[in-house]
Amino acid sequence: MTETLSGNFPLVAAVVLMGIGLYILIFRRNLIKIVMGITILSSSVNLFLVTLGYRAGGIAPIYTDAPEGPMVLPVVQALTLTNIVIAVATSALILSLVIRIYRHTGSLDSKKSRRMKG
Amino acid sequence: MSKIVRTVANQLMLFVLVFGLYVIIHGHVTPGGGFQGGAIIASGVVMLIVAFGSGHIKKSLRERRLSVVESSGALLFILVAFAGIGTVFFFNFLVGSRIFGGIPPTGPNPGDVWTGGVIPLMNLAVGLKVMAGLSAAVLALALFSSGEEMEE
Amino acid sequence: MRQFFAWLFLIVLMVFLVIGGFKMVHPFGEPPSTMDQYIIDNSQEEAGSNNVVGAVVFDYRGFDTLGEATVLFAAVTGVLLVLRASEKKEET
Amino acid sequence: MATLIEHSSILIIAVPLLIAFLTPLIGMASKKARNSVVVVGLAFVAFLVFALARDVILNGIHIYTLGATSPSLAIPEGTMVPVRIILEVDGVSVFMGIVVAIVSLVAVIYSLSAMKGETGQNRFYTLLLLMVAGTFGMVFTGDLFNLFVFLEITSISGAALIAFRTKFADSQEGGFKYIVVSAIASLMVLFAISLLYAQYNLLNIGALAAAMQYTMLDRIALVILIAAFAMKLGGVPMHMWISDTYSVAPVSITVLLITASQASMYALMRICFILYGVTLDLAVVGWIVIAIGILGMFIGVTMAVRQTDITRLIAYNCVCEAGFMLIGLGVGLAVLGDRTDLGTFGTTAINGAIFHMINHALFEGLLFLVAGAIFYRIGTRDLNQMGGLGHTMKFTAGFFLLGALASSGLPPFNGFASKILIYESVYQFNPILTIIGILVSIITLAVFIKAFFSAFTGALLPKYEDIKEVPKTMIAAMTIFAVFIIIFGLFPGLILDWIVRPATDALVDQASYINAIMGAIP
Amino acid sequence: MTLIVESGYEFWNPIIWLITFAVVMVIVYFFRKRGEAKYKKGEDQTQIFLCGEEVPVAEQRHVRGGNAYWGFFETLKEYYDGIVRLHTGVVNDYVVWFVAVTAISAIILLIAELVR
Repeated sequence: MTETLSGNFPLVAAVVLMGIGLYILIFRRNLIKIVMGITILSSSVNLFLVTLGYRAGGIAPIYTDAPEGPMVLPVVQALTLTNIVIAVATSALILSLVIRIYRHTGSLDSKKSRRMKG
Repeated sequence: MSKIVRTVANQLMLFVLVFGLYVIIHGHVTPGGGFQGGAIIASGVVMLIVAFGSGHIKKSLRERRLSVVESSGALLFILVAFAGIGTVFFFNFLVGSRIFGGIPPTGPNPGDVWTGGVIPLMNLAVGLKVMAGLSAAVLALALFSSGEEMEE
Repeated sequence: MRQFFAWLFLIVLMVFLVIGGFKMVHPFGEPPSTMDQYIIDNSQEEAGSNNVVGAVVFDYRGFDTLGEATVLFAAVTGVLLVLRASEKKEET
Repeated sequence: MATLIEHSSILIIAVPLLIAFLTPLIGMASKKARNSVVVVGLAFVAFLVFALARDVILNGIHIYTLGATSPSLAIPEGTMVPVRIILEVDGVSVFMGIVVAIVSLVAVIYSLSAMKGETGQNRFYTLLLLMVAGTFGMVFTGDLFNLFVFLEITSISGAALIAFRTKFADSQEGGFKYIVVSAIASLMVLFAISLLYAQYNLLNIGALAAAMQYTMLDRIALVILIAAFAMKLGGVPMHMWISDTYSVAPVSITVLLITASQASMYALMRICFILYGVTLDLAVVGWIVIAIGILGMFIGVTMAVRQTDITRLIAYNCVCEAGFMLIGLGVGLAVLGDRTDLGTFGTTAINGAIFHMINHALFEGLLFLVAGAIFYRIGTRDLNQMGGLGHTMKFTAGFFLLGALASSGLPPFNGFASKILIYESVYQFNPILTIIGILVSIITLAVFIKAFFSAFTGALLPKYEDIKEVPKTMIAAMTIFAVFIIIFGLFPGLILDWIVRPATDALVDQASYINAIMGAIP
Repeated sequence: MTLIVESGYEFWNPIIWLITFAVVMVIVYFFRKRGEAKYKKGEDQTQIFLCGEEVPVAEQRHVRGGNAYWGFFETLKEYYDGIVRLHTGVVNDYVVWFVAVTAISAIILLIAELVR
C-alpha cells in the first residue's frame, strides 16, 4: 500500500488541486473567481508535470559547478515553463475581457452577464 | 505614493534592470533565461507603475513604443530560427563558430558565457519580448482601469 | 438538481483519476528516462549549453518556445486590442 | 523548388508568424502596404500548401525534424526514440491544410473591405495571421505538446478577435466564454499528455503509438482527450459556446473559428485512429463518438429552427453538421478492427466524414459571409427586422440560396455528395442512424427556407429601399466559396480521388505513420 | 478519373442528374408555353387581390422570421421547453457539461473493461 501510495502521490495531489479548480469553475459565479479557478487548474497540471521529472536524490540539470548525483529530467521543466507563460497570457486576456464586461453590464456575476441564451 | 516610495523605487529600478540583464545574459550557463529575466524587468516596471501611477508612467512609456520593442524581439527570435534554415529550421548553426561558439567540456565545469550558439541570442530576443509585452499588458490594464485615455 | 449532478460528476471524475493513479506503473522518484537521459548526456556537445533546461527550451524543443512566445505576443496584442480606445463609429 | 518543398512544411507555419510579427511595424507606416503584405503572404502560403499536398500524395509521408542536422533525421544516433520536435505531414494533414489555406485567404479578402473604418486594424490582422498559423501548426505537427501549444495560440487569438467589437457587450461575453472553454479544454489536454509522458517518457505521436500498451492511465488520457477535443469542436452537450461565439464575432473571424473547430476534430481523429489505433476497444469508443454525433445533429438542428438571430441560426447548423462528421468518424472507428467491414463500408464512412469537413467549411463559410454582408448593410442580425432584401442585394441572396441548398444536402451541390456517402455507409452499420440523418437534413432545409424567406423575399420594406449591394471585394470573397461549392458538387469523384481517399488511407494506416518516425531503427 | 461516387446500394453522378434535370425543365417549359398568354404587366391583374379588402402596407404584409413555423413549435412545446431550459448562457454550466461528459465516458470505458 505504501508503495502504491508513494507511486501515485503526485497524481493524487494534482487531482485534488484540479478538483478545487473545477469546483470553483462550477460553483462560483464571480468572473474573477473563474479566472482564479483556471489558474488553479493550470497550477495543478504544472505540479503534476514537474513532479514527473523527479529522481530520488536528483540535482538540478545544470552542469555549472554541478555536485555529484543524478540529474532530474529537464524536458518536463521546459514544459512547465511553457505552461506557466501560457497561463499568465491566458489570465491577462481573460482579465481584460472581464474589465470590459464589467464596464458594459456593471456586474461580475456570470448569471447576470448572459446576453445570449436559448 | 509618498516621496520616500518614489525615491526608493527610482533607486531600486537600476538594480532590478541589472539583475534582469544578468539573468538574461547568463541564461545558458546558470538557472534562468529570457523569460525569467524579462519577467524580472517587467516586475520592475510594475513597481514603477505602482509607485508613480499609470498616468505618470504613460508620459515616458507608451504602448506604441512597447509594442514596437515587442515585435522586434519576436522578429529577432524568429529570424535567428530562420537563419538555420540552410540546414534545418531552428538549427543551432553557431556552435563551433566565432560567436558564442565555445563548447564546454563534458561533465561539471565552471561554465563559460561564450558558449551556447544561438541560445544567448534567443535568450536576448525573448527577454526583450517578454519585458515589453508584460509591461505593455500591465500598463494597458492599469490605464484602462484607472480611466485614463489610451492611445490607439 | 444542478448542484447534485455537478457534485456527483465531479466526485466521479476525481475518483476515476485517483483510481488510475493507483495503477501508475512508475513509482515516484524513478521515472522512465530514455529521451531525457539522451538530452542530459548530449546537451553539452550538441547545444554547447551547460544549462540543460535552457538547451531543451531553445534548442531541442525550440519550436515550442517559439509558440510560447507567440502565445504571449497574441495575449498582449489581444489585451491592447480589447482595451483600445474605440471612439470612432464602427461599421460592418 | 525541391528545397522549397523540403522546407515547405515549416515555412507554412513560420511565414504567417513572421508576417504577424511584422504587421504592427508595417501598419504604422502605411495601411495599404500592410494589407498587400498580408494578402500576398497568405497567397504564398496557400501555394506552398498545394505544392506540399501534391508532394505528399505522390511520395508519401513528409518528415521535418526541427533543429536536427538533416530534416529526415528523426532519431539521432545513440538513442532509440525521437528527441526533437518532428513535423509529420500525411494525407489528413495536407487535407486540413488545404481547407485552412482556402478559408484563410477568403477571410482576409473579405476583411479588406468589411473591416474598413474600424479601429485597431493592425492588431486585427496580426491576430488573424496568428490564428491561421496556429491552425496550420495544429494540423501539421507530430508532437503532442506542440499540438497543445498551437491549440493555445488558436484559442487566445480567437478569443481576442471574437471580442473585436468592443462597443457591444455580447461580443465581450462571447470572447470570455470562448477563452474560458478553450483554457479548460487545453489544460485537460495537457493533463492527458502528461499522463502519457509519465508512462512512456515520449511526446512524439508516432513513437507513443508504437509504445502504446492501453493501460489504465492510457484509458484516462483517452477519455480526457476525447472529452476536451469534443468540447473544442462543439459536440453536444458541450456545444453551447459555439452559438454564443460564432454569432458575435466578425464573420471573417467566424469562418476561421470553423476551421479551428475542424482542426480540433482533426486532433480527435489523430488521437483515436493513429495514437491509440486498434489497441483501444473500438466499439465502445466508436459508439461514444456516434452518440455525441447523434445528439449534435438532432439538438443542433432543432435549436436552429427556433432562432431569430441569423448568425445564431447558422451557428446551430454548424453544430448539426459537426454531428454528421462525428457519425461518419464513429462508424469508421467502430469497424476499424476487422478489415472486411472496414473495406465494405468503414472507409466509405470515413470518406464521407472527411469530405464533409471541407464541404462544411465551404458552405457554412459562405452562409456566414452572407450574414456578415447583411449585417454590414442593415446593421442588424435579427430576422424579425429583415425583409425584402432580395430586391436590392441580388448577389447576396443568390449566394445565401446556394449555401443553404448545399448545407441541407440537395443535389447537385457538394453537401449531397458527402452526405450520401455517410448515409449509405452508415445504413450498413446501423439503419437507425441513416434515418435520423435524413430527417435532420429535411429539418435543415426547413431552417434555411425560414431564414431565406424572412430575410430576402417578401415586399421591399421602405426602410431598406436605399440599401445597396455590398462592395466588390466581399462579393469576390463569397464568389470564391461559391465556385468551390459548385465544383465540388459537380465533380465529387475527382475531389475524392485527389485529396479525400489519400486522407482516409493515411488515417486507417497506423503502421506507415509509425514507420515514418521509427523506421530508422534496425 | 470517375465522376461516380459508388457506395453500397446506388451511385451518384451529377452529370446524369443535370441531364435529367435539363430534360425535365424542357418538358415543363413545353407545357408552360401552352398556357394562357393574356398575362400583361402593369394592370390590375398583377395587383394583390385580398377578397376586396384594401391591401396592407409592406410591413404588415411580410411574415417575419419569428412567426414562421408557429404550429411546429406549438406541437413540440414540451420538447422545446426542456431543451431551451438546458441552454442557459452561464459559463459555469458549460464546465458542468464538460465534467459530466468526461465522467460518463469514463464510467462507460470502465464498464467495458470490467465486462471483458
